[in-house]
Amino acid sequence: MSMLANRTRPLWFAAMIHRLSGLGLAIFLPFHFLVLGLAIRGEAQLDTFLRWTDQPLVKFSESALVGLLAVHMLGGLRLLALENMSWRGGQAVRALGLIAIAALVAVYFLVRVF
Amino acid sequence: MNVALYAWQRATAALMAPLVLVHLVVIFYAMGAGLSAAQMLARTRGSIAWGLFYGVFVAAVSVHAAIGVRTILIEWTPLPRRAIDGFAILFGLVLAVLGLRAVAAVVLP
Amino acid sequence: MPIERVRTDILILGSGGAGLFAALHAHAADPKLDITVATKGLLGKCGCTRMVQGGYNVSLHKGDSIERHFMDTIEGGKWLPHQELAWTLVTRAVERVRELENEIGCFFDRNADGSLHGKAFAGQTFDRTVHKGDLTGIEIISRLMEQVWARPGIRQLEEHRAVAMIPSKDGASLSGLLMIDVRTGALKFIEAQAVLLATGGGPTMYRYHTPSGDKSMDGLAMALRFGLPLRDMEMVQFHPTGLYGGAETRMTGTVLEEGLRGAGGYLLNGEMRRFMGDYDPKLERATRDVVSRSMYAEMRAGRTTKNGGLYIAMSHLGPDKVRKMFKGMVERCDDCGFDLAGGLVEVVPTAHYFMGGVVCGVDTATERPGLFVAGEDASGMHGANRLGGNGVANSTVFGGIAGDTMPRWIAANRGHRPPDEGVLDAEVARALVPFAAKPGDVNALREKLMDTMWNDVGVLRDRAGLDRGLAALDTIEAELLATGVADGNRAFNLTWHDWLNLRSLIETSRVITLAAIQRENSRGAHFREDFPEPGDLDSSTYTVARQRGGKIEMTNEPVEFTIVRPGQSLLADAAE
Amino acid sequence: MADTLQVSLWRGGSDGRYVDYAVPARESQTVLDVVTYVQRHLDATLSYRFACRVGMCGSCAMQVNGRARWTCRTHVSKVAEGGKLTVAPLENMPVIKDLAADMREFFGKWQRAKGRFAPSKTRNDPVEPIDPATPQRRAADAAIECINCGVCYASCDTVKWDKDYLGPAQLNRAWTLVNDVRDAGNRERLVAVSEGSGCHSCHSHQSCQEFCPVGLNPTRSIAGLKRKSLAAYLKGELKP
Ligand SMILES: Cc1cc2nc3c(=O)[nH]c(=O)nc-3n(C[C@H](O)[C@H](O)[C@H](O)COP(=O)(O)OP(=O)(O)OC[C@H]3O[C@@H](n4cnc5c(N)ncnc54)[C@H](O)[C@@H]3O)c2cc1C
Ligand code: HEM
Ligand code: SF4
Ligand code: F3S
Ligand code: FES
Repeated sequence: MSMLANRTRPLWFAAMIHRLSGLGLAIFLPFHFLVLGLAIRGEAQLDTFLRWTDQPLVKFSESALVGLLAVHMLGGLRLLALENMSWRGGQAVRALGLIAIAALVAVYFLVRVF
Repeated sequence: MNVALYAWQRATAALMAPLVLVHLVVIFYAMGAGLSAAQMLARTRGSIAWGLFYGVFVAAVSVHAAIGVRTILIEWTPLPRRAIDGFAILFGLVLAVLGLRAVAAVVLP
Repeated sequence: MPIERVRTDILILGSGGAGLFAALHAHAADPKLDITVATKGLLGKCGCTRMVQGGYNVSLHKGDSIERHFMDTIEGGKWLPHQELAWTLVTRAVERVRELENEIGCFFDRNADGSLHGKAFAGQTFDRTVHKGDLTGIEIISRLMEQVWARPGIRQLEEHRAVAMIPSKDGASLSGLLMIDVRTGALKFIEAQAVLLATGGGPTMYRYHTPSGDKSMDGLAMALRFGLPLRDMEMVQFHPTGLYGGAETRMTGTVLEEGLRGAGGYLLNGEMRRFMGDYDPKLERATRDVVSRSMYAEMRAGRTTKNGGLYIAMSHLGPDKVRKMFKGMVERCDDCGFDLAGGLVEVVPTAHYFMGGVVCGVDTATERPGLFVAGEDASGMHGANRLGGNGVANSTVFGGIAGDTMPRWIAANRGHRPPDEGVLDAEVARALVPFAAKPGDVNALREKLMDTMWNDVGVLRDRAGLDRGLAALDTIEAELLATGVADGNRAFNLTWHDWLNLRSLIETSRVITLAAIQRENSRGAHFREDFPEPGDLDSSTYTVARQRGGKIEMTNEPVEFTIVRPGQSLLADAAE
Repeated sequence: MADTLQVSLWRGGSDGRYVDYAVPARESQTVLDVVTYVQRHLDATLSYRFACRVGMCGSCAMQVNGRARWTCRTHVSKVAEGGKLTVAPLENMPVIKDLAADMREFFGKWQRAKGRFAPSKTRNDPVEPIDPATPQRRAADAAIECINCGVCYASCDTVKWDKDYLGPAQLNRAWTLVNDVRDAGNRERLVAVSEGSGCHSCHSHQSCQEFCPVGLNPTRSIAGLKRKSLAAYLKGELKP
């Protein structure tokens, strides 16, 4: 079977990115909360943790998370607009633009943390 | 997904959009100002505003993500609907509990 | 061979406008009845009702009248229509369109004041054709289909092909139908208290033809074998502008809309000359039959394109304007690789509609108890020519009437009637004949048939050609019987069905030819070069063909002018 | 143009396989013609479906090089990549045999979406006057010319992933009826499309819109349904 053509379209990729980013956030969020919850036991531990986050690898993944959040939010806002405002064409261009913006935000974050 | 779940998912999404923006700004600000954990906590502890802000955020995200995960499991796994529903509720509750605990840690004096 | 046997109360053959309307009406009349719709393709997706582009004639508009619609129908039919049938058609169409709108859900186009829009259709004195854009058939059949799907009480046998009518044991009435389940290839006998024949005719034995691929005159071939009288069988309507894309594409023959000529399109021959002036002062705007004959004559004289067709040219009207006015047609041509707006598109006249069919009454009853007929399989409503827009009116009006009639008939004639087992066995064997012979090239025979009918029994006819055609049909039939289909897998075996289609087409082609020999004058769609005059209208006759003992008998019957006589008009009466 | 096409056709049921054929290329040749050639000249047992030949009946749709299309109106030159064609039965439907798919579930869902007119009048009433310029009539018109070919349905991954999902064509039809002021069934219709796996399950992938051969936009119709049913739900008019 040749590749299904509906899966080579920009808007299909946009949907996948939206889904995977949402899924990524959903998987990451419990850990994020867990870590913040540590603060209950005192600032010392939190500080150790925050020092741990100074490692480059952690910084990279944090940037990725910021990127995920940005791309998921922007993609979600696109969908909300598509569903609730009068019809507009050019959705593929919009989706790509928003993904690009999210990437910029993530890169900016990355630059700032280092 | 039915209309009720849809309503909740879209409403929480709409609600979270500004919250996420503020959250991102906060992170960038904190980073820019080079604040330590202690400095950050000093600003949040005892603040009703931040408590409300993150409390609402956590509540919204728990509902939103639970519904989202449910959809993904329905479409991408062969699990029975009832198992998926159970898991989604559980997932939402875990998120809410962990999230509120974190908010409490950050906000309670 | 033992075959599956099924019983139903009402069996409807075909899912065009006639079949689906019959199912809905019968179900409404008595929901307890077991109703089965059997159709050669998918329910509502096969047949020609879907393909209606122009629209539906009805006198619902201010300024129009039933009498006017009737007179247009009679005059268009060159005084050959059965007047009671034509009258029923035009009067009941009014109620049927309201039913389509109010109950079935068709959403026809409106005027700015909200009333139904009526568009102009050639050959009519009033703009009465109700439509939904230029895809009226899709709207009508999709809505009907939805209503049938919504009623689980109406059983569906999709991709079931009727192959023979089986008489009751006493031979007096119809017992049921022998069918093939196309998907499995299994034969099935369906016994029914009442049967509606609505398989939609379909003159697809011509080289160029418009109807859908599933139509192959099966209904009329079965009716002929069952001994029923067939009327007006010489009357094949040709549409002047069929798309021509060569012999090997199924696009060839499909209709390019009438409006292209109306809007000022030119017809050019192979020498790039606008030839219509040689035939008629109205040029391209002459009526369908005149333009078709002129094109046919031009082609016969060899003044064709190198592929063998003629050209239609629209670009002088401005390609952008053409693109806007005929969006659907331009896109269709473009999909197939032709530039209608800016270039030349090859066209040929193409067989479009079959006016002939089974003789029936205004209640759709045939001569044989238990058998009813409606739609393009029935005859008498149109006479020598069908008005554009009267085709779908005919199938929906009489389909609905059949649906009203059959439950009543069953109430008065209860019970199934066991079949004549001898005939059933013989018909089973007949359906399987191709598997006994050595496999051969079925398609080559189809090509031969199409050429024979096109050349010898086509748009222009004469005795010599018709005789030649008759002889050729015998040869083709003999060759077909000697040509087999490999008996590997009978499930969804299209080649087997092609073979059966071909047999139906050959048998009905013979009747067309005999009827064309019988009519020694020229009326409407039938043109005899050796008898070019229409003959005396007052003593008009119609042809009837009937098969008895393997031989076809032709007779002429006088047309009864029960409502209006040639020279009179209901409109004049109304004016007085 | 090469003078032969390399054609792979799906043969058999869902457990079938591709079989290769060489078909002569022609100037005027649709994918349906290619398939027909194989049946007429190379393998008489090949099964496929068509009726109208002109894009009106929606019987002939197949997967052509991975994309669902109407084959009667797809010129080979527009799709053959390097003279190669791969043709399979429509996705997301059971296979009957070879290139013919089973559309019963497709139409079953059409009914589940209440894709049928619910009359408020009878044949004895006059035809209802409707101003063609009203937004509702325009919205109905924009979505009405569906030929139920199943191309959108075969191209939608939500259909593939959620067996109960009503589907783009079905929801598109429901939307035309929601905008039909003559219709009396909209309360039930909105309930039907608001239940699980109804319009709210659509993720706006838009393959339906991009591939619909007659240029309809089911995505827009579905968005309309989402809005309409959400409003009804918030007003307490829906009890799903
Ligand atoms: C391109 C085109 C355009 C047209 N435009 C117009 C127009 O604008 N206005 C107008 O009034 N008329 C028009 N017509 C004519 C009109 O479409 C037909 O006259 C009318 O729809 C016939 O309806 P029907 O129900 O008798 O048959 P159909 O709608 O043709 O249905 C016949 C049914 O019988 C089935 N069938 C055939 N053989 C068998 C068998 N052996 N066993 C079981 N089922 C079988 C078929 O599959 C099909 O379901 C047009 C026709 C064509 C081809
Ligand atoms: C900032 C605000 C957010 C917005 C505007 C937003 C928007 C949306 C929307 C519109 C959907 C539906 C997508 C669809 O049906 O195809 C969705 C799905 C989802 N969201 Fe969010 N979201 C936001 C934040 C989040 C966060 C923080 C998480 C993670 C915890 C998350 C997790 C998910 C998941 C898992 C899905 C399911 C994805 C799918 O169905 O394909 N979202 N989001
Ligand atoms: S919406 Fe378009 S693609 Fe879908 S069934 Fe209708 S015509 Fe076909
Ligand atoms: S492709 Fe499917 S997901 Fe929605 S927009 Fe169309 S129905
Ligand atoms: S054969 Fe009817 S749409 Fe292609």
